[in-house]
Amino acid sequence: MNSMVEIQTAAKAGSTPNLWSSIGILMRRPEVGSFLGMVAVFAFFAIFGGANFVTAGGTASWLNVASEIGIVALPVGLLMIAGELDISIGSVIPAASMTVATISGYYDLPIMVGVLAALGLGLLVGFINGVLVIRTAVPSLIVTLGSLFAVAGLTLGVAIILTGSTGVAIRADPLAKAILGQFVGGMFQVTIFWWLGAAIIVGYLLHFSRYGNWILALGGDKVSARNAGIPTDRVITLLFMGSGLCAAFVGVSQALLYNSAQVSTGQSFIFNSIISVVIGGVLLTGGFGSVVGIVFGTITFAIVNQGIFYTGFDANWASLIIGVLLLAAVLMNNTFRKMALTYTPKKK
Amino acid sequence: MNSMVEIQTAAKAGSTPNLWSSIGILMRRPEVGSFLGMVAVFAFFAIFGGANFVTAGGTASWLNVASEIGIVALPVGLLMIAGELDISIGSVIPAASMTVATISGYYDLPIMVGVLAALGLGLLVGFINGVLVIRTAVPSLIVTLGSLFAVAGLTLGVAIILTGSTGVAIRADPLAKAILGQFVGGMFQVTIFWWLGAAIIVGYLLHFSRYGNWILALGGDKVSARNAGIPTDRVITLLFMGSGLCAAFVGVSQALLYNSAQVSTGQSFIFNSIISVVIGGVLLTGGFGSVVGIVFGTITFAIVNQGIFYTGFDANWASLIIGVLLLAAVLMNNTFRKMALTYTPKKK
Amino acid sequence: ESKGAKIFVIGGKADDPFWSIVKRGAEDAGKVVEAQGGSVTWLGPQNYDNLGADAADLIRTAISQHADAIVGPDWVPESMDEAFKAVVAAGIPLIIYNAGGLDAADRLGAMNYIGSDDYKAGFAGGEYFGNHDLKNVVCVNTLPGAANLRAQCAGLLAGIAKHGGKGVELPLPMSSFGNPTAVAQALKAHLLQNPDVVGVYTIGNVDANSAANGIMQAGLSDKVKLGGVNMDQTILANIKSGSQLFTIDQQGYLQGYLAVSILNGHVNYGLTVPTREILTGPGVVDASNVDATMAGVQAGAR
Amino acid sequence: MAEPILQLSNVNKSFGPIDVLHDISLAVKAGEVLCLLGDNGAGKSTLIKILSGVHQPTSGTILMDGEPIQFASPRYASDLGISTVHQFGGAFPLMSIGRSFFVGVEPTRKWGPFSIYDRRKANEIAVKAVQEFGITRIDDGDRLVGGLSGGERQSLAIARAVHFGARVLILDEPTAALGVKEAAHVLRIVLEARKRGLAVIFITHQVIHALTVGDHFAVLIRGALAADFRKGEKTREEITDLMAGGEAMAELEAEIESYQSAHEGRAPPVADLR
Amino acid sequence: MAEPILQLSNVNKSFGPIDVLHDISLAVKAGEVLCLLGDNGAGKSTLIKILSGVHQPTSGTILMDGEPIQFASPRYASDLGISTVHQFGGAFPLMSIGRSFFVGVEPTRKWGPFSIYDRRKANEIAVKAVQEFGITRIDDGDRLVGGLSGGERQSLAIARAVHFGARVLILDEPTAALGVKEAAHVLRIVLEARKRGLAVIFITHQVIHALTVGDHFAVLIRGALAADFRKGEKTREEITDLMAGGEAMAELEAEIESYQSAHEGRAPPVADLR
Ligand SMILES: Nc1ncnc2c1ncn2[C@@H]1O[C@H](COP(=O)(O)OP(=O)(O)OP(=O)(O)O)[C@@H](O)[C@H]1O
Ligand SMILES: Nc1ncnc2c1ncn2[C@@H]1O[C@H](COP(=O)(O)OP(=O)(O)OP(=O)(O)O)[C@@H](O)[C@H]1O
Ligand SMILES: [Mg+2]
Ligand SMILES: [Mg+2]
Repeated sequence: MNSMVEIQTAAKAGSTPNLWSSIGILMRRPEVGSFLGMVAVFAFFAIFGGANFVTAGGTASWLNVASEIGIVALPVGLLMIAGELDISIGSVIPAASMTVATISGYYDLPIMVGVLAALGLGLLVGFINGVLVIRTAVPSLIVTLGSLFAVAGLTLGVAIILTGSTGVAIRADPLAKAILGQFVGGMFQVTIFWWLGAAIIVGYLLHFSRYGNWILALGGDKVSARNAGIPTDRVITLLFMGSGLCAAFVGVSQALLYNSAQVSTGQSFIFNSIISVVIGGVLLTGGFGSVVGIVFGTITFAIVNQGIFYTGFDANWASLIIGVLLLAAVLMNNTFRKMALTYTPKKK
Repeated sequence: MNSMVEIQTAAKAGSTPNLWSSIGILMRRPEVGSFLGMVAVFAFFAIFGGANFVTAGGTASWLNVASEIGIVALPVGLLMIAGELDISIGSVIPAASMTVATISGYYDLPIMVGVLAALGLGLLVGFINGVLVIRTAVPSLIVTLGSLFAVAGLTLGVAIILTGSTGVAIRADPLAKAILGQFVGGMFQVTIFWWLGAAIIVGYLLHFSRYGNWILALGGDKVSARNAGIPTDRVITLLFMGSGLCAAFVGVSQALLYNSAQVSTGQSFIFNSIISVVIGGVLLTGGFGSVVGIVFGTITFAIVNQGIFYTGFDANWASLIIGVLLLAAVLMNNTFRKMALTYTPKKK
Repeated sequence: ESKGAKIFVIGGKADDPFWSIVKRGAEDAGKVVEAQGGSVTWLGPQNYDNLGADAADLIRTAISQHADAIVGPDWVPESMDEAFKAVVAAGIPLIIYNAGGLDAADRLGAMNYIGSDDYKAGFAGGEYFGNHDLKNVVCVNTLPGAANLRAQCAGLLAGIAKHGGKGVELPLPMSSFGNPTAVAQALKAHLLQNPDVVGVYTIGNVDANSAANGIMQAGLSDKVKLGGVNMDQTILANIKSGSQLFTIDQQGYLQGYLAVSILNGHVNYGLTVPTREILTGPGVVDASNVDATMAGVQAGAR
Repeated sequence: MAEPILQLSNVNKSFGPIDVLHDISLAVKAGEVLCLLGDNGAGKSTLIKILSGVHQPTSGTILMDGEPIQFASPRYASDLGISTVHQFGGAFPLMSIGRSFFVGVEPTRKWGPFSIYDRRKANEIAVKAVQEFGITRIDDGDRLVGGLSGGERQSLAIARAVHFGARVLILDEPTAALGVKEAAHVLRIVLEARKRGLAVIFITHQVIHALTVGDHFAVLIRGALAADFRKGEKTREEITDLMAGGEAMAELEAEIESYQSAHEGRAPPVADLR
Repeated sequence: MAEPILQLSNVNKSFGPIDVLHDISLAVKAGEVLCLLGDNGAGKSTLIKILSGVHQPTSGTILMDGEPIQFASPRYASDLGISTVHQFGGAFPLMSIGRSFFVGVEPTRKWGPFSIYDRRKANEIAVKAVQEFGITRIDDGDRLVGGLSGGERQSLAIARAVHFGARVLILDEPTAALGVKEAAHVLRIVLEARKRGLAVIFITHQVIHALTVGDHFAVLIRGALAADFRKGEKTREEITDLMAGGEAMAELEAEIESYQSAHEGRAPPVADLR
């Protein structure tokens, strides 16, 4: 609520037509705040993390983690902008891993079959979520909680029946591995490029296509959006399918990356993706946000999480430092925006 | 959003002044829906769980779990009604456990000292959360995420320094144990009574004292609430302190109940308490909810979670059944309300 | 007419790789139980966030269902002992397995103890590193608050110390749990920051895979050796291909199978096993015996 | 222009047990302004929501150009050239002026194989449309709607409807939040739309505004059509009484007057109150 | 009653770099209705937010009963007897009528050692207060505000302010969403409050409403006090021009008239537009 007021003020201030306004236009972009937060935590670890943190290997550390969270955070962010939440991703990821590993690892079918089945599963779960949210008017948090449990249960039950175990190995052929589960230069996951691609596509959708407008309107006021002629049901269903698809993709790529799938990975993604999105400046209540912000938010979170291991700090204090840094990054973000907006070189 | 429309319709419908209206008045209470959801899952397990589920022992299984979630869900629900979230409870619970165990177990100081220190810790964390939320205008999800990590980190770090381990044993004297950590009749935790007490107090606060009005107004529209003369900052801070206190209380009672404290207990409370509150009909976006609803929501969640152990179902499918039941309970809730409202014996 | 034994088995999460094997063992033994008109019910928590308390609740749940016999691990004695004592007080035969040791069984009045011991498992790992001249190790702990995992790390450090080496525990923040990439990257960072480390020990299947990956990315596959506890196909494949040195096996299948079989015999026929403390581990699986183990894993029994 | 564009016959609408509209029959013709009048809660907004596809009637039929039609969704109605400014909402505080102007009907341009939301064009058109309302302060289409004053927001919504209204323009209390100048502009717009041959449905509580632009008046009282007449058929006093739900307003005015005179004796002519 | 209750002297207000109010000096006396007029965005709402403790002035002083005072919070202002109906918000859709009427000043009764929110009393008073506005449909204080029509909500807010306004009553466009009948009721209420010796600040865009109740008029144009005069000192035409931001409205009206006459030649007298 507070941040909304903030933003409105920002918009008003930015629009004063004077010299100051060009800076205003830049500063009122929510991305700037997230960007500065990101720079701040990077600087922190560049200082305390020593030489290793700024090497390629150090960069890969947080970039790899960011890429996987990021691929999920993008569609989760879109959903949040549209006023919905999706926590079922937490079980779609392992379900997709297990699907590809069971089909292409345990039953040795072509890897394509497994990948497509896994992605199809993600789309299906998303579709069901969307339809349930629309039809039942139950809050999406609860609907996707239900599917979180249901998919997790199905995955476990089916895995035990089919493979007799909760973990399945998979050895992908080199091509599939190169596309989905490779370490470039021995350290950078290919998921980084997929993330980049996803950011571009989602960025296009949100900021450059007309659908972005629909999503923003939906999150701003669902009834008015429908009155304005937006096919709200379709948009919501597609957004849930998008988050199912992306979660399934992460599951597939993890299976190929680690040559195995487990029933129980993935729960941490729920929390981490939501947090990244909110750090990136998306309103938890919907209607506002940007893809660049989400990307910066994800990177900030990943840097804070992984950078700690490059410092000499006792690992027992890691969580404390993470907490303080996260807060500092977000504060930096807000404070800077406020400061920039109320500062004016010379009162006209 | 949807549920808000629902509720408004409810109110309108209920107010038609005819015979039908007395049923309307009852039916438009959000508790009725939650109550029916609860009855539905209870019936399910009474049928599939067999005789044992309805015995005292069976009742204790879900009542014990519900009582601990419930003590936290009550203040979390108040916060949600006021438009805020608190996830720091996830680390306040173990921090309080460790505090009382370290002080009164490891250092053998009187149990009172440990309990008071633990509760004070909860109040302090809540106070800091409140002040940060007010001063920084950062969304409370992020602020309390920061304190979640920070408190978890502090707990681990301090525990290792002071006691050299992550788990500490504590033997409370019989009186303290009887008050805080006893099994009544060998199966019912005393926390059930504390929960009852907390529900009465919170119910008084929300529904019978003037402060309840302030909380509802705050969640409805923060700016208008302030304009109407409500000391919003004070209310928010106190609510965060309340959730800190209750979380600390659960931590203390767990330590006494199980004669030990662990650094890592408690994370599941975040999720479970929020879910219980939402099942209970509180709007995730604030401004609406009832204590009875929260209590029913908590019980529903606990029954679903524990009832599964009384059925002969293979544990592999437990999650699936939980997911489906949760959804069914909430759907039941919504559908019933809608049905009851659009049904009219004879069109006037 | 005896209607068979109603046996309740308290264990880990159903989707926990290790516990799913224990569960398989219990269920296989349960086939006999069922043939004799009894039943075997598995009770596991939804998550490990509140382990001691949740497990104690499960024990009470079993009692309230009038179990004929109960098997359970003594993970957090302070939290669970009271519930176990209630089992014995209710006259229900009890076996402690997996955690607690014979001490717990004696203390609680249980019939027997079946299983390994976390400290001993870690200790065996430490000794294995020591014997292979890997004298500086790290124990990756993805659930830093849990007592049993901490005991494992402590055992490891004690084991390596016995051979003149040293080690540290690396506790990861909660946001990394269940995220293999985060675990891999954290380990990589630790290895880059501490170039002297030559051994890595992990406390679970998933973590072992992640750790292998982290070592690879640090470019230290030749120097840093990986060990851990428990196994699955991937881990065995890694051992075979040399990217993992060894794994400690506590043979969970046997824990579940033996506990149920012994109790079934006891309830139906009054049989008892005079051997006190039936140890199922720690055993070491490394390149020398990996092939034999493979078959068992494929069947879901190892 | 004899044939009405829209025609309602025996339309009823209930929300659950509450009947909001009873048996409404009404015709809307091209090149004509229909003023929909009535007290608070009479059902005016509900009626126009039926015409704009937001609600479906409980019973009764709607004809468009003489053919029965079902406005299944707001989108369908707007595709048929019916453009509506609803009483509440319709503004998205966190969206830019340009984006909110074109919500649902965004202009796009090609960029290679992609069709891109044409921000510049949207902003230009939106700003131009709003400035035509005399709100010249708005010159940046990237400003957020939340930063506009109430009157500015209202003007934006009307400008949008006028821009997209091909055949029917529905305005629900468009002048409520507006200043004198802006209100006059809105009236001018309505007349302009009529001149262009659109059918306009105009809801207002201000008698003067209704008299200024209306050709055809329909009065709702408690959900029923209490009067349906054309310009000149009723006096201003009669219309005022109808708008007040059929109550005679004379005594009220007398009351106010007596306060006035008791105090200072300088009340304005009573009729002006209307 | 010579001494003003509230007096502003040289009050300025900026939001960051935007100056919204320049150097306002104004006096509000007991038993008098001050009409605050001005175009959309002129600064009217900002000015009354300063008087009700929502905003602090950037510079300048406020005197109450001749003493300098700082309205540090809305609560403080309302404790001093200043009661405000803001233009937007103020309604809590998911709260009951009784609760929302008494938000912040809930009536309580003793129940043993506890003080209990007196639901019955709150509902009773609230319903009575609203019914006095002629909204007799509302008879259940437990209904949610979200279920009321716009006019009903507005009446509720005004009834609340009147009920709690001990010395100053501030109404920001109270009649905007109201029907003819309800608007007349509001004007009556304003006069009634004046009679009881309250100072009333009344914001409206409807000239007639202003003329009906106003004793004292202040016109804001782009944040500055453009005119400050008493009843009878200016003609209606002059006031209308001032309300339109100082622009002559004559040409606009001529324009509208020409549309009218071009079409049918039956436009109402132009002056009525105002
Ligand atoms: N969705 C709904 N559910 C139930 N009742 C409704 C709904 N929408 C409107 N109503 C009721 O229908 C009646 C007519 O409402 P409507 O909004 O059409 O009035 P109106 O004539 O536009 O009034 P106003 O002049 O105050 O805007 C009101 O009593 C209102 O409470
Ligand atoms: N919090 C704020 N931050 C920045 N600018 C503001 C703020 N509040 C108001 N303004 C600006 O101040 C100017 C005056 O606004 P105000 O709401 O006082 O106008 P008004 O006279 O009440 O107009 P209306 O008749 O449309 O209600 C407007 O241009 C508005 O955009
Ligand atoms: Mg209306
Ligand atoms: Mg205003």
